[in-house]
Amino acid sequence: MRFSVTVFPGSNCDHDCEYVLRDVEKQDVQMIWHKDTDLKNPDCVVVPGGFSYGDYLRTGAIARFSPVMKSVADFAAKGGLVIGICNGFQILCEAGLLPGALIRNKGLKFICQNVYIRVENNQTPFTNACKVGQTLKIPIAHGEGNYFIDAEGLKSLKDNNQIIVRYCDEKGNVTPEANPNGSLENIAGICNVNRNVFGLMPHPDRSGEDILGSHDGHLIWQSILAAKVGAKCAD
Amino acid sequence: MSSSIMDVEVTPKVVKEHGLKPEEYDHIVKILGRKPNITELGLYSVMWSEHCGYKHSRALLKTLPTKGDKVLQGPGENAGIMDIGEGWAVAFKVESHNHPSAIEPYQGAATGVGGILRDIFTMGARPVANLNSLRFGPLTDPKVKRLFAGVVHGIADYGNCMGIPTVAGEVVFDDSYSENCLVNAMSVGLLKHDQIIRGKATGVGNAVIYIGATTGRDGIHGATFASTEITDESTEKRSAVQVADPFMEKLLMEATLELIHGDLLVGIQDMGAAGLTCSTCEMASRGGAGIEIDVAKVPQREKGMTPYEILLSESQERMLLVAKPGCEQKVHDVLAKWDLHAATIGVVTDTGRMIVKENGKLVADVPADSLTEAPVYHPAKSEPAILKEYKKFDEATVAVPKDLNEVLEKLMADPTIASKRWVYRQYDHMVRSNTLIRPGSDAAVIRVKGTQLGLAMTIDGLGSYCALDPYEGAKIVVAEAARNIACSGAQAIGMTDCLNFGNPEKPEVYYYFDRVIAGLGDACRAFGIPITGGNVSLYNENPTGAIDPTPIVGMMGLFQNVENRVTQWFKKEGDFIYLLGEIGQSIGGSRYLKVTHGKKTGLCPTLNLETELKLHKSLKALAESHLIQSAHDCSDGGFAVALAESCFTGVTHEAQVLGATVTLLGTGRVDARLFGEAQSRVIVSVKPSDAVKFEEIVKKNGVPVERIGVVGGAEMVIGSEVKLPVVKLADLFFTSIEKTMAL
Amino acid sequence: MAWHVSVYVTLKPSVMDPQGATVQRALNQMGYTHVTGVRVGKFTELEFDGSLSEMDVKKQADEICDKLLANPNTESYRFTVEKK
Amino acid sequence: MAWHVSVYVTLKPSVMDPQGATVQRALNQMGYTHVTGVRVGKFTELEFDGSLSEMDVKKQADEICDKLLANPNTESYRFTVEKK
Ligand SMILES: Nc1ncnc2c1ncn2[C@@H]1O[C@H](COP(=O)(O)OP(=O)(O)O)[C@@H](O)[C@H]1O
Ligand SMILES: [Mg+2]
Repeated sequence: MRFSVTVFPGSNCDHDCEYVLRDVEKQDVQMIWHKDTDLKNPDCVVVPGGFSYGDYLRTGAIARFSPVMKSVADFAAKGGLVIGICNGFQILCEAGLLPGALIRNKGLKFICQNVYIRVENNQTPFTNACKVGQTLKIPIAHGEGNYFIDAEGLKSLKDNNQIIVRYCDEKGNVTPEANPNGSLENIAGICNVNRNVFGLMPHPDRSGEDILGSHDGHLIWQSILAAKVGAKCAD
Repeated sequence: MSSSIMDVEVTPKVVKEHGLKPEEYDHIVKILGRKPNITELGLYSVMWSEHCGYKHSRALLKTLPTKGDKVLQGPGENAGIMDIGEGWAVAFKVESHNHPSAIEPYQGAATGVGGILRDIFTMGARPVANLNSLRFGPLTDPKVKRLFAGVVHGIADYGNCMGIPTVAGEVVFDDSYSENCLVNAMSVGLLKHDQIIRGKATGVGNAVIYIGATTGRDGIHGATFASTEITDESTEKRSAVQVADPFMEKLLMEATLELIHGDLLVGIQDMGAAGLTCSTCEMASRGGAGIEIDVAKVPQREKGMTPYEILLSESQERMLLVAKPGCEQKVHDVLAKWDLHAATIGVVTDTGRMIVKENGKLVADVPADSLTEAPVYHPAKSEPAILKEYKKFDEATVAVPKDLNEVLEKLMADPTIASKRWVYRQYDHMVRSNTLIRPGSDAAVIRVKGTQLGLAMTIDGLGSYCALDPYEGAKIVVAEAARNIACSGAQAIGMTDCLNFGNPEKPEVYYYFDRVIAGLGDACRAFGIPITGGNVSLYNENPTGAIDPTPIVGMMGLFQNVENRVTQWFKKEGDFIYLLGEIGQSIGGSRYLKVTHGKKTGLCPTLNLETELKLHKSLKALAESHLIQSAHDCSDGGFAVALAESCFTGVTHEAQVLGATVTLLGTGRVDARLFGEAQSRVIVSVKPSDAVKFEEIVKKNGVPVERIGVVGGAEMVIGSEVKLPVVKLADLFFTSIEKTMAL
Repeated sequence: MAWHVSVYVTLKPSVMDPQGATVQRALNQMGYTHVTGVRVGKFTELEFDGSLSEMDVKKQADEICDKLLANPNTESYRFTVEKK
Repeated sequence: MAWHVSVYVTLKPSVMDPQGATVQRALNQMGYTHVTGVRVGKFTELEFDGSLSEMDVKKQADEICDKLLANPNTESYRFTVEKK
């Protein structure tokens, strides 16, 4: 499969995404500079984590105006698969490709640690290799991962089954203690109505190999590889 | 406008304000064959400050061992570089940012990280890991809490934003640092041998190019400031605070690496202390050339800046580079790609002089070498009387506490001993997906992608030992760092150090300095570890006294095969527990003596270098033959604390807790055996099926070894002295700092 | 002549403000017990050159706030324009 | 009755503002070429209960700004008090 990873000034998990896709998952990967508009015909676009534009002003706020994001939006509108990880999730929300916003962590501090997330919906191109209720151990590393959406938005997320992963404990219980950042209803990742755009705060790019302490992120990549492009979009 | 400062007359008072001694001024007059103007005086003042010129330390630093087969670049450059095989090399260095952090903790610490990162990537290396060593007063003081929080936040924000994992560090809280906190930052970078570049200017006519942030009035006199004691006046003298801009630095890093790896440069140097002045004269001097620049061409942030201010500004995130002939345009293209400012501000000459003009008008003309060769002093030294007092301390006057469980609980929660999870959870320690051993174990380990190689790293300091016995203390610092590397299974290959002391012009301080350097040197020679670079921070003093002499040691270890790495945590119920080394007999200088009895005195532990080296060798052999499940050295808090720390993993949300039951070896004071800090001791766990082979290897290496117990259960039991639920110990250990900081 | 625009961005009342809550707790602990609420927002100053009309400045400032300075999901904004 | 205090914290002019500079660059690139300067500061709203006099509110607000909301090394502040 062919992946395009966007690179903004200040992206820093672009390298991790490139590595896990090329060297671990053995896929075709190209890096797309933010000033370019040609996505080079990918099957899936990855908007990686990091600190685009230093996260100055507000995470993801400036990056969404990069020329490349217009192309990403067009690609998504046509049903192309887009995954945003951490800062990538924030950018997708800012760009309006996903609903809601990510605000400052409840504890105000940056948090880097492993967390568990529970798969709430596996009928997506990003989670089809998982079972509903399955827990994944994946690291987080963010200061602004506190998912917020207004009541109406939340209802529509639920009505459309767009909540894909939630923070949980090791056994899969979604509890307040297992919520690292204050996210509404422990939301860790959501997709759009069409199921082809996915954003999550945890890092599957840092958990694709045993040597790193967890390979659960591999299930996300495997799902994407298994999804026949566009096929699952009609679910 | 700018003529006003240019006209300032150089009087003895002005000379003094610039921190220069009358004889130094006379020397300058001799060098120039005339009186310097105010701008030239400014140049000498910053370059001959302790911070840049190492006036009071250079003579002793020369005695340190710096050579070795693997050393590709020793001291004298922005960072040391060592060969790690397969065409790869590692660049590393530690540096202090103590004074700026004391005044503005967030920005001071952040710019400290920025500075050390620039040192690494200017060598052509991509930074892959950061470490830090911190010292504060007691954490009960609200002022200290703010300082600690600000410093950690600054380090976190900078490294996180740059995308460089902060993988290890250490934090000590002690009265001696109440008025002078220490913030030492270390960075580690990877590069290929053929990517090494140095900070030199060569090739007459080559363009000298300025890149990065614009120049403002921030930090003017920072270097001189870092070389004097903190007084109320110095708070006045400070100009605008340096503000960290990690985003700019990230761009600068990517652009710089692209320039270097594209082979477009002759040399490059970052602008750190003493800014443009330092980078210009050092590059010229290293290249045996001259440089001529025009300050009017320097991108400026503020209006009406004088040449003096432009030359001395310490605005952050700037670099100076010399392009290869014909590459100037390509350099500008790369910089434009990264949206960075760039300006050609001068040329390389063959005059050996640093010539500064402003719009073509000469403002300074001095021999470049004379700036980089500050006078060398050999200050007087005298042994502090207090050292003899310490030695007279009689341990018998300290009663052995009845409840040793209670003592252990108190030690586990002591902020110096307790887990620093509150700190490292704020650091992205996983970015770049190389971190195989995260913070919390004796040494952090990262892999080198595409190879079997791995790097172990640690940073350590023991000011309280050095205060009691500077020579022995310094040896122990090196030994402890090397031991942490050995526990991880790696081979220590090189070291960097930051020497934090008081005012060296005071004979007692200089005595400590002298003895510490002797100790560091002897230990490194015994272990065959070269020192490839470092930093000196003197004048860490305030009206109530100097800090404990605090050498901080950053140690690099190498794995030929990173699969051999070992962590400090017990792995499996039923594994045997062994103690390598001998149980202690003394409580002198221990954290226990301080925490439980309020005393900082006694004989500091002693260290036998040969014994220590044998220990390291056997640990490496054991790791390579996969015969140990875990290894953890006994340091702060002694045997009991080390055993407890082996019972729980440091990783949040997967806290694996495994109890242990062991016998307490030895005879004599039970508190000394539990909490004393005798050296060269490591607790390991071993699969029962490996026990025979394990014992063989250890004995062959001549290391004392004793099987003391077994892993398992919910409690930690030491003889009849200690018996506590492991979850209770873990809770005290992990939440102590969190709870204090939440108040 | 130039235009000075002061932009005030505040969190919508329905959005939790952890920073404000922390500041309030700190203040109460420091003895400022009469402080009953704290909200932290942003204050941004924009300079426009004098070649634009006041109306254009207002129009552009509004766009800038809407697109960049505030996130409509969580924040509201207002601004004032002055001649300098 | 209650008091509403609006606090404006800005960076001192001599202090570099990387955030502002980055926002300005972004705005210029987005086509807002008349924007010649951006400074990002903080806007904090404090509520005081009505039991204090206006003078006391002013006194406390001033202390709070000085001690907590602004960093005297790098920032200046001003505030306004309103009855609500
Ligand atoms: N400031 C810090 N930053 C990152 N990691 C830290 C920091 N302080 C302590 N740690 C980590 O906590 C663990 C324990 O530190 P320390 O007690 O100093 O270990 P040791 O005694 O083995 O040197 C180590 O893994 C260390 O890297
Ligand atoms: Mg250790």
